[in-house]
Amino acid sequence: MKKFLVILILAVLGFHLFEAFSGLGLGVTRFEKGVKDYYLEKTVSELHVANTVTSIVVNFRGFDTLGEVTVLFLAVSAMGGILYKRRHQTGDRSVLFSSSSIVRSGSKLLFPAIILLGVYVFIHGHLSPGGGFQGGAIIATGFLLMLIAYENFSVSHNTLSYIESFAGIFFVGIGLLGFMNGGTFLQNFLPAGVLNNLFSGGVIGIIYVMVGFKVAAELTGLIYTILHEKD
Amino acid sequence: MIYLILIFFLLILMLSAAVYAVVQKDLLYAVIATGVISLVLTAVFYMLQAPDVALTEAAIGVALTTIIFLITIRNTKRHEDDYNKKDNLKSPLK
Amino acid sequence: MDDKLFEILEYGVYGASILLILIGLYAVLTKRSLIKIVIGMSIIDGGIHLLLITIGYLKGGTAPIFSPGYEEAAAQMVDPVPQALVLTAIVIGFGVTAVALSLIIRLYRHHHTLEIDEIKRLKW
Amino acid sequence: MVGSPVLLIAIPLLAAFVIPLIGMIWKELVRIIPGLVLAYMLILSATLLYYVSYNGTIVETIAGWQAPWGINLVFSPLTGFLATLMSALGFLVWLFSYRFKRNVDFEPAKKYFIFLMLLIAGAIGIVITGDIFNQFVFIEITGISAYALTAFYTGRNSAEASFKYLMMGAMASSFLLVAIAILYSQLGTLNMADIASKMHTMNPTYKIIALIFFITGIGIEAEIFPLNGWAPDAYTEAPGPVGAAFAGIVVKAGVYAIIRMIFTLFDVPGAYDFLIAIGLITLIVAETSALRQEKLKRMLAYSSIGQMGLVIVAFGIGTHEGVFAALFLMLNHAVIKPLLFFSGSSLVFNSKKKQIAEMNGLGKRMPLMAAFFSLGAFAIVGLPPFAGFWSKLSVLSAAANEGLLLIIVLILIVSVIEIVYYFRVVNRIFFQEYSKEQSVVPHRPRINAMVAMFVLAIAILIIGFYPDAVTGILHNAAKDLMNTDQYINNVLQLGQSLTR
Repeated sequence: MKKFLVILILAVLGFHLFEAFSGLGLGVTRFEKGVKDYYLEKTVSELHVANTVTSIVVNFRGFDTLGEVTVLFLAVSAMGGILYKRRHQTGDRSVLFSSSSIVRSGSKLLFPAIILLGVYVFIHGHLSPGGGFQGGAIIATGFLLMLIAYENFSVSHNTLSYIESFAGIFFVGIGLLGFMNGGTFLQNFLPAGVLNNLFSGGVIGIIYVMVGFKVAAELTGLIYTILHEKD
Repeated sequence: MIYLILIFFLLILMLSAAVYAVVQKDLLYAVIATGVISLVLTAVFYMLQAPDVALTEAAIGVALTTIIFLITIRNTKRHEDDYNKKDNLKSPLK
Repeated sequence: MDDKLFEILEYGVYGASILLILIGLYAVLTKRSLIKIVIGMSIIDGGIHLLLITIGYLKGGTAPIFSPGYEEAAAQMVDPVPQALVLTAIVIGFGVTAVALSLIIRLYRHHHTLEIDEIKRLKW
Repeated sequence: MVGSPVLLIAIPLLAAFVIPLIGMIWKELVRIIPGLVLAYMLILSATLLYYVSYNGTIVETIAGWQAPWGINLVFSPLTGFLATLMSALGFLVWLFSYRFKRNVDFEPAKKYFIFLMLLIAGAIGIVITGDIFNQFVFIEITGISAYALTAFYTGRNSAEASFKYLMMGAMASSFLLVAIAILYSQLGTLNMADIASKMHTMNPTYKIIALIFFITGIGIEAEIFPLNGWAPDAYTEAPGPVGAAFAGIVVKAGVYAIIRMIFTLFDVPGAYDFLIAIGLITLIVAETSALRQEKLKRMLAYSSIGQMGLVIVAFGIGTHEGVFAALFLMLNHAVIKPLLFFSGSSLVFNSKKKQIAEMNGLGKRMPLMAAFFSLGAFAIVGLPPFAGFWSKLSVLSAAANEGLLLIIVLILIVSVIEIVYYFRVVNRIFFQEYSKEQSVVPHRPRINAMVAMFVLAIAILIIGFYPDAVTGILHNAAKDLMNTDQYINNVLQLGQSLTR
């Protein structure tokens, strides 16, 4: 009975949603001079950042990104509090798979490559697809691989929280520097450089690297916290 | 042409994975199906010219989300209800 | 032929993302297992992300990244704004999912069950 | 100028990243720094509010991009008033809970103050931001801090309450994202003022769909009737001061978001009547539920939901008097409900079940706490010399001016219900005999908690005896909310740019 009611409600909801979106058309230009065109123009002419998504994420809507890394920071802290046990047994970690030697040596081989890929992705965030979030997440997958393969592989919790805090402080600090240089929060105060060079985009590249460190530390910490949980 | 048909195929695959994830009683398979949704989404994002989002979805949606679901299942239990206790013993996760 | 297929695709992509949202909502509203509810949540998220990316798509467009020598290509680029929003939304959604799962682990520690009916002590 | 609104967000976030580092050096700093930050936020927002009330709205751009393109923060008389209120309350909550779990080796306690600080920063962000997606991000910050604070105690019920809250919060954010998707696809912009100026070009059907998604999304934070299932549990299971923070800060931010949507963004006909309807339903359902509660905090939670319903009704009247009354109610509720939570949680501090039945005769054992609680109870039901009276009176007169007799009758009936359940508690405290079987041992709050309560009590008395102290600010704020054109002009043309 309840299921029918739910399906009925969902059908009505879906109909209205479909109504709202089906009239849009797919792949058509909807606005003559929309926000999009402004971003595409300014990212080449002022910011000198090749990847428009990066310039939006870090500069035009950089405040969102600051909020977002805070959300991740909060999520890690919240998980630490939620999974806290009074009698703290450390050392034993739940083992996902009892990994074979192939997995072990394979992970050992892949780990540096994955880290390198992650670092490459977030350093080139303003030139090619990718950036801080993607690179950080890739690095976290590398650590995840090691955590799964080796039961006694451990990451120092303090190191993670140092990296996280310093990256966060740098992010807000760069924002405040822009503010103190007579501009606004997160304003670009370094020379913009030449489009498509590694050193272009002023603070955007620096901020995205910081975001990369922060996201990598946070995601690794998140997985580490939940993996350490054992009944 | 082949491109459009590929997108159709992917969308259908995605929807069937979603339905499978919802109806499947074995949470392990349901989680894997959720991972398949993310994997297909990655491909679709790439085809819709959003490589940044595709990269993020690949790293976070496919790898990390699936893994934390798996860890949770490992730490709790595998089945939606207690009917298949026998099956529980055969779990590769245990 | 291509145009006709594209027309169908228009309904297909929007329809698929909305269906994904509805399937997820169905799971959240009717399922009794806590993990199933969280799975439903992440399905909803996927649907919304696909919806946003679809809104920004431009027929025959390219990714919003300027390669050397093509600085004038802005007119054929897809909308980067929804992509930036989805980037943010994916990370936020992951954080919320992780918190939800750790709460589930803690609930399981106390109740040894994942059934919402058996856990539900507090009144709604 | 002493600073800019962006510091209201940037400084708490910076502090949140610094605290884990500094906490390794000296543990006490983990408790002190959030307090200093909250005090700074209070001073900054109060100064800015003073500046704004003479010089007009401040529009702060982020990263140097002007309004429709970049994110901007709007510090107007309305948002400034709410930000000041929230940071003041935040500081008092910090003061009240300063010694909370201080001498226990309790891991989550170290993070309590970070969560509290970010909860308040997020709520202020919801209020002062001028961009809908940015608002979504702040709603998530507030939400995750709130889930963590709800799950603070390691008991089983707190995890359950938190999970329930998280589920509804996650649904809310999904709905918000859908609404943002609809708006972006139709109007191609995310800036609130830009949306408001383009709203007339949007198809009315889509407009209503988007508005419904928005209200469902934010209504969960604002505790509108069918969406407030999480609230009583979260208030009951969270520590006492956190309940005060939810009632005083988070809910206010949610209500603000709804009001901004309806007053500024969407010009949907009938939206005001809709507000009155949901407000009345929320009011009646919550107050009748409060009557049946046996736990003190649960009763306070339902009472808080009811008050929010009343606020929404007052906004729904839609005139200047109505908005003024609603803001007055919000102010009073933000002052009175924390006092009730603080003194109430001190009264039942040592009881296991936290039930009202255990409070017999506590008036003689803890006279000061009992006095604070009764002061709060008298004020919130609207007895004449106290703060709540003036706000209820202004709601009634605003409704009378519009000839809405039904509302007046219903509000009066509900007030009687309120009087019944609050006086039931007061009666137990003062006129019932203390019995040996009761487990409640008197608990003497620390000096910092007493100071926090004293400040709130004095505020109640000041507003009660001299309401003109605040009405000027409230009239300004109400004028600001009613004037949509001015908001759009301020944001889009930067009517008055920031001088530093």
